[in-house]
Amino acid sequence: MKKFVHDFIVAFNNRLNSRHFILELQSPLPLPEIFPGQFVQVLVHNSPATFLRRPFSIHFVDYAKNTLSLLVQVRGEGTRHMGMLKPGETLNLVYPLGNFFSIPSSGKVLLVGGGAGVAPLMFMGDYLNRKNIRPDFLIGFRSADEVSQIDEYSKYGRVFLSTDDGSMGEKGFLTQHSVFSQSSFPYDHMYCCGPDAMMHAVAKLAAAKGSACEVSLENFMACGYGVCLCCITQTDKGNERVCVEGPVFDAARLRW
Amino acid sequence: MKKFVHDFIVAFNNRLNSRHFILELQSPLPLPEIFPGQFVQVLVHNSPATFLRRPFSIHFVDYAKNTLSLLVQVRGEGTRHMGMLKPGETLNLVYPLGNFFSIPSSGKVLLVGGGAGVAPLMFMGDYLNRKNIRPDFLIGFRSADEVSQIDEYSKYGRVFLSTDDGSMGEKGFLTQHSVFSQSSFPYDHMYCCGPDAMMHAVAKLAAAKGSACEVSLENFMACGYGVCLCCITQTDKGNERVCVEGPVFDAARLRW
Amino acid sequence: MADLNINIAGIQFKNPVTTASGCFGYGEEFKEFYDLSLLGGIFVKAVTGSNRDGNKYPRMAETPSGMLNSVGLQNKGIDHFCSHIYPLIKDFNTRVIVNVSGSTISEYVEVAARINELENIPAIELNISCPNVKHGGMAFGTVPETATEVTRAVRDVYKKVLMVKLSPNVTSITEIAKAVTNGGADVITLINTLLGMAIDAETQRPVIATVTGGLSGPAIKPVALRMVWQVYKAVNIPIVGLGGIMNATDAIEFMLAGASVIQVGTANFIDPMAAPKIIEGINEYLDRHNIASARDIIGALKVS
Amino acid sequence: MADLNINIAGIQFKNPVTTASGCFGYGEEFKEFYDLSLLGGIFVKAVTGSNRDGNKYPRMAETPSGMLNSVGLQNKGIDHFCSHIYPLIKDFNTRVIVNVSGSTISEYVEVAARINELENIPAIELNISCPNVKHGGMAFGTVPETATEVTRAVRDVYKKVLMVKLSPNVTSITEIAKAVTNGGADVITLINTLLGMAIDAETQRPVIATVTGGLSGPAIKPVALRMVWQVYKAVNIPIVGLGGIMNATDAIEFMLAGASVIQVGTANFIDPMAAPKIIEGINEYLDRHNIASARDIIGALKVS
Ligand SMILES: Cc1cc2nc3c(=O)[nH]c(=O)nc-3n(C[C@H](O)[C@H](O)[C@H](O)COP(=O)(O)OP(=O)(O)OC[C@H]3O[C@@H](n4cnc5c(N)ncnc54)[C@H](O)[C@@H]3O)c2cc1C
Ligand SMILES: Cc1cc2nc3c(=O)[nH]c(=O)nc-3n(C[C@H](O)[C@H](O)[C@H](O)COP(=O)(O)OP(=O)(O)OC[C@H]3O[C@@H](n4cnc5c(N)ncnc54)[C@H](O)[C@@H]3O)c2cc1C
Ligand SMILES: Cc1cc2nc3c(=O)[nH]c(=O)nc-3n(C[C@H](O)[C@H](O)[C@H](O)COP(=O)(O)O)c2cc1C
Ligand SMILES: Cc1cc2nc3c(=O)[nH]c(=O)nc-3n(C[C@H](O)[C@H](O)[C@H](O)COP(=O)(O)O)c2cc1C
Ligand code: FES
Ligand code: FES
Repeated sequence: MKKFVHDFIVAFNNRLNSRHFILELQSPLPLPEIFPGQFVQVLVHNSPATFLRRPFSIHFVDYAKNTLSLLVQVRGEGTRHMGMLKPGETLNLVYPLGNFFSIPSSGKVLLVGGGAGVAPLMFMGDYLNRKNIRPDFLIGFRSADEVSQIDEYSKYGRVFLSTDDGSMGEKGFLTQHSVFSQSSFPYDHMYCCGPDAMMHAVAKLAAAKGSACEVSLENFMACGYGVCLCCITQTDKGNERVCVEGPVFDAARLRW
Repeated sequence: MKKFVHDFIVAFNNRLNSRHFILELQSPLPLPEIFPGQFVQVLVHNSPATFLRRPFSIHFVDYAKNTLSLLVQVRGEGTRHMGMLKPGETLNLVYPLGNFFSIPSSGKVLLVGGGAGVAPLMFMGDYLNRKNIRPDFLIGFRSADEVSQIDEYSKYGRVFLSTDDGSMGEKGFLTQHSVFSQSSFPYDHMYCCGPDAMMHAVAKLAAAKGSACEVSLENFMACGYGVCLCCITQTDKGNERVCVEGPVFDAARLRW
Repeated sequence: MADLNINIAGIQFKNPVTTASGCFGYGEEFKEFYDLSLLGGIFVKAVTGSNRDGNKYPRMAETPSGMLNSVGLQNKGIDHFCSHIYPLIKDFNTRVIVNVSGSTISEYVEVAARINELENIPAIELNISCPNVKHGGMAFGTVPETATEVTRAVRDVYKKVLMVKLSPNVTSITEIAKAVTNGGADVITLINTLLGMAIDAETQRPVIATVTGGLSGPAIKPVALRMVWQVYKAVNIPIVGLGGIMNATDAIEFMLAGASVIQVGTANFIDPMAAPKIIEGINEYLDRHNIASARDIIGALKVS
Repeated sequence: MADLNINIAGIQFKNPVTTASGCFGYGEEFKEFYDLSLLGGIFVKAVTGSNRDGNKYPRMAETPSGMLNSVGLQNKGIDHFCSHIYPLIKDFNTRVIVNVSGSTISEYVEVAARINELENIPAIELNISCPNVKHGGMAFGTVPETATEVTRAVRDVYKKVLMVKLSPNVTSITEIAKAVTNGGADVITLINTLLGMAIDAETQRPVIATVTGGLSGPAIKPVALRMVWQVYKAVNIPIVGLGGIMNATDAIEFMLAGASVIQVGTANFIDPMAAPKIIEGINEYLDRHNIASARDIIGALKVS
């Protein structure tokens, strides 16, 4: 798949809450076809402490506006500087990178995301709708003040919500949500993205329920397109590159 | 002399021409007493390629507004980034550094500057006026499109102008200006700042004319306040630090 | 348009810009960014005698103007290389050189002998400088006697151009350079990574699984330049220079210090287009300075 | 508020933060920024037997996340130090330690013997690692035998705490560390600068007059951390760690790797307030992690 490196123009920088923001980035060139689960590598040119690029899932693609969006959680210097970008400034991306979620031909779909892990699910929801599949979402946040974009997700499917402190939706971790305690589990396919511990737990639940489960792994990456061999994860085939053979893996194949 | 390290707020960034700009910087604290010829060390925090601070002469001090100004010529990455600063942004300075021009008790004064070397002369002109001395200025530019602030200098004294290409003022280098060909040279004190070659030539002229001459040296500096010993120049006393024993030296003392 | 051709040890490079081993895979991935035939050459990832899984994850840490890696020579071994990789790369319209590693002298010899038979590989780069393996690797490159020994053993079986890549983790780089020259090296590559370490103060643990790893990127450029210059003055064989080259100016600095050819390593991660941009930049520099050929700047540093 | 006291080789430091030789003058200049008694200690600029003018200008170059210097031990010699500098610094309310350099063993011995008589100097730091002088300096610190020899010679005349500052430009830092330990060192300081070089591509000349110089700053932090950790495991005497420390997090990394005390060098140039900020930051870190004493993090790196 052909890859590109060029500047995008910041169209919007939308603060969701103190820790999260969405960057809508407009391409000066027509966007190539992009699939849900793929990511970009961002050059944070205004942050002296940030030498390597930073990987971010593609949160949404709007071909009409020729934009793609990133949903970013502030963690360190790189994301802090990205959060200060203003409309009109530029951001250099390498994209589109990685494999993508498989698109089921039939069956019921649950998209599961926690924290900034929800990022690729919006795009996946949109994509599935275009393939005439209406997924359900199960989204976990720390608390009500971090809950955002529920109306957006609702466009693409039903939304279940949980917060760690119970301030909105069901109380507790995602994996304690009542969708998992239904007598007959309705989902044939689960797609999950979030912190490692959460993905582990979700994958375990999926296996128990007999549902297929794909997870999108986080990882420390240097290149992001397969040449440095820094980003490996152990699978049934040995060490595989998360940036090329992943970031999306069938959870059953992982030795994590 | 007590020194300070803190953020200033950019009040103005005034482009003079394609290569020069003036930053007016407001201090959140009352400015200490500052003398003409002193400099600041600037932290260019938004330029990944700029590790060390950059030294700049103090172009002007306005105690009423509690601001100091820098006149900056774009040379490399550091100055390029400084040129992009917008009002409201901050700039961290170490100041006030170095020694300063001596203030004569009597006699006629000529302030000579070329290019960005004019920077400290505005402040010196103002200072001398406050001491009831009206200096003359001899200022050299590359060409008319770089000539700027003549009205400002004129507030403090008579202005002689030269441009390399003759597009404004007298044609040729500063040192070829007709002020130096007067039958009886009227100046007792000269203060000079600019490229090394120019200062050499001016110092030579001053010696020939029997005028006292102080020059403000440029130099590669690491610390800017006397501890690294990187910025030395040879004088009649051996290696002296340009950042502490200078930047202003009696030209007669230099072995350059 | 200046003449960018460089000939070292009989190998013609269409320009002095090549890509560093371990930072360019086998070139496949870069086809998605640009035409590989633009490049002077490609140094492919280290090949060892048999399959190696490499080190545990995490394998990298970001550091000021650089990074640490502890990939540890992950590769599928020489058999797989000959049967599966060579067919993919043998017709690249650029020089393809294979980086050869091992834990024992006989492993180096075995791999070199096999590659000697691959028609379209004009040279090997003997990696006696990998800091990320428990046995062999850097150990061969830090003692003059063993450096001579492994070079000579490979020289005996390898009939094409023998390049030896040195470790900067030594007291005297010129001593090692002379040692491999005595062993029969045709070309010296400088430098591999500096041995470094990163710690996560919050977890109080090393950032990478192997604790120490190899430091690369602009942070090491001053050390690399110094070593290229020292070796250029000490030995008479050509030098391939690298270590923190990010742009054409950096590349020119290495050539001035004495490198005939340069490699782009970590810079590929920051900008996949780095190598072609550097080629353009060198050309622009030569034109601007009215220098007819890239050859004219090799070792041209004015020291007075 | 955690306990920041550190005692090494019988010297009590009120906190582990000191300033590096050559990066703090004799402390005078910093009085204009803050109260020196905040500091754990001050390592003053190298003192030699007689007056030295140092190297020619230019003496520095900026490099990615670092700088090169070639100051070359400019100082007015031990007589001047005793008569003019010592009176100024002897009553600083912090530990003042003198960095001692020389071109010959007898010069080191002479200077050390003189400083032995200065009551308020509890220790010297033997600089056998300066890369910026033609004779002596680093040459003493890169060969185990000479490292032992110079250390032992000084040990014979110097009765207080003997620290020896090592050069990172060696194949095996642990070998040198053992050599100076055998020579009678009480404390090891790690690291001095890496030998590097910078070139101005436009003028095709070296940036600094001596061509090569010493690389310092964050660029070298991974190498410094690695050496501190290696030496911590190899010898049983305390370590003073430095190399690219810019903030409290860096300082804590060095302590976790095995340093009892740290030095702030190049960081002083970027932020004259760096050292007091680091003291505050270490305190904040210890409190946040519920660690009672700074001593508890020395060598506490969890490697499993
Ligand atoms: C394929 C992929 C997709 C991603 N998508 C998103 C996304 O859509 N939105 C989002 O907010 N983040 C995403 N991330 C994570 C994001 O890359 C990191 O948060 C970011 O690199 C942190 O940069 P920083 O400079 O702010 O933090 P740093 O200063 O680099 O690190 C701050 C802290 O975060 C941890 N950290 C940094 N990078 C990673 C990483 N890659 N994996 C795990 N922990 C890390 C560090 O250990 C450190 O504790 C993704 C990561 C990968 C690999
Ligand atoms: C005491 C003092 C006062 C100064 N006052 C002013 C001033 O008022 N206005 C102004 O515009 N500039 C002044 N300068 C020069 C200014 O410090 C440099 O132009 C600036 O540091 C360049 O930074 P940069 O990152 O843009 O360029 P870099 O990328 O660092 O360098 C670009 C080019 O400029 C040359 N250069 C950089 N710094 C210096 C230097 N210190 N001396 C000589 N050549 C240098 C380099 O060799 C290089 O060729 C002063 C310098 C000193 C020492
Ligand atoms: C991720 C990574 C993997 C590497 N793998 C190899 C290798 O297999 N063989 C080798 O000789 N050098 C290897 N190197 C070293 C580089 O080829 C190069 O010598 C070093 O990174 C310095 O150059 P740079 O700063 O331009 O990256 C590797 C470097 C990195 C960063
Ligand atoms: C300008 C300068 C001068 C130095 N002078 C000395 C010196 O006289 N004696 C010495 O032992 N080290 C000297 N050093 C080395 C530092 O003390 C320190 O070991 C080195 O810079 C690494 O630490 P840093 O990265 O924190 O600066 C000097 C360093 C610099 C930058
Ligand atoms: S990040 Fe380089 S191979 Fe995946
Ligand atoms: S710049 Fe450090 S002493 Fe002058």
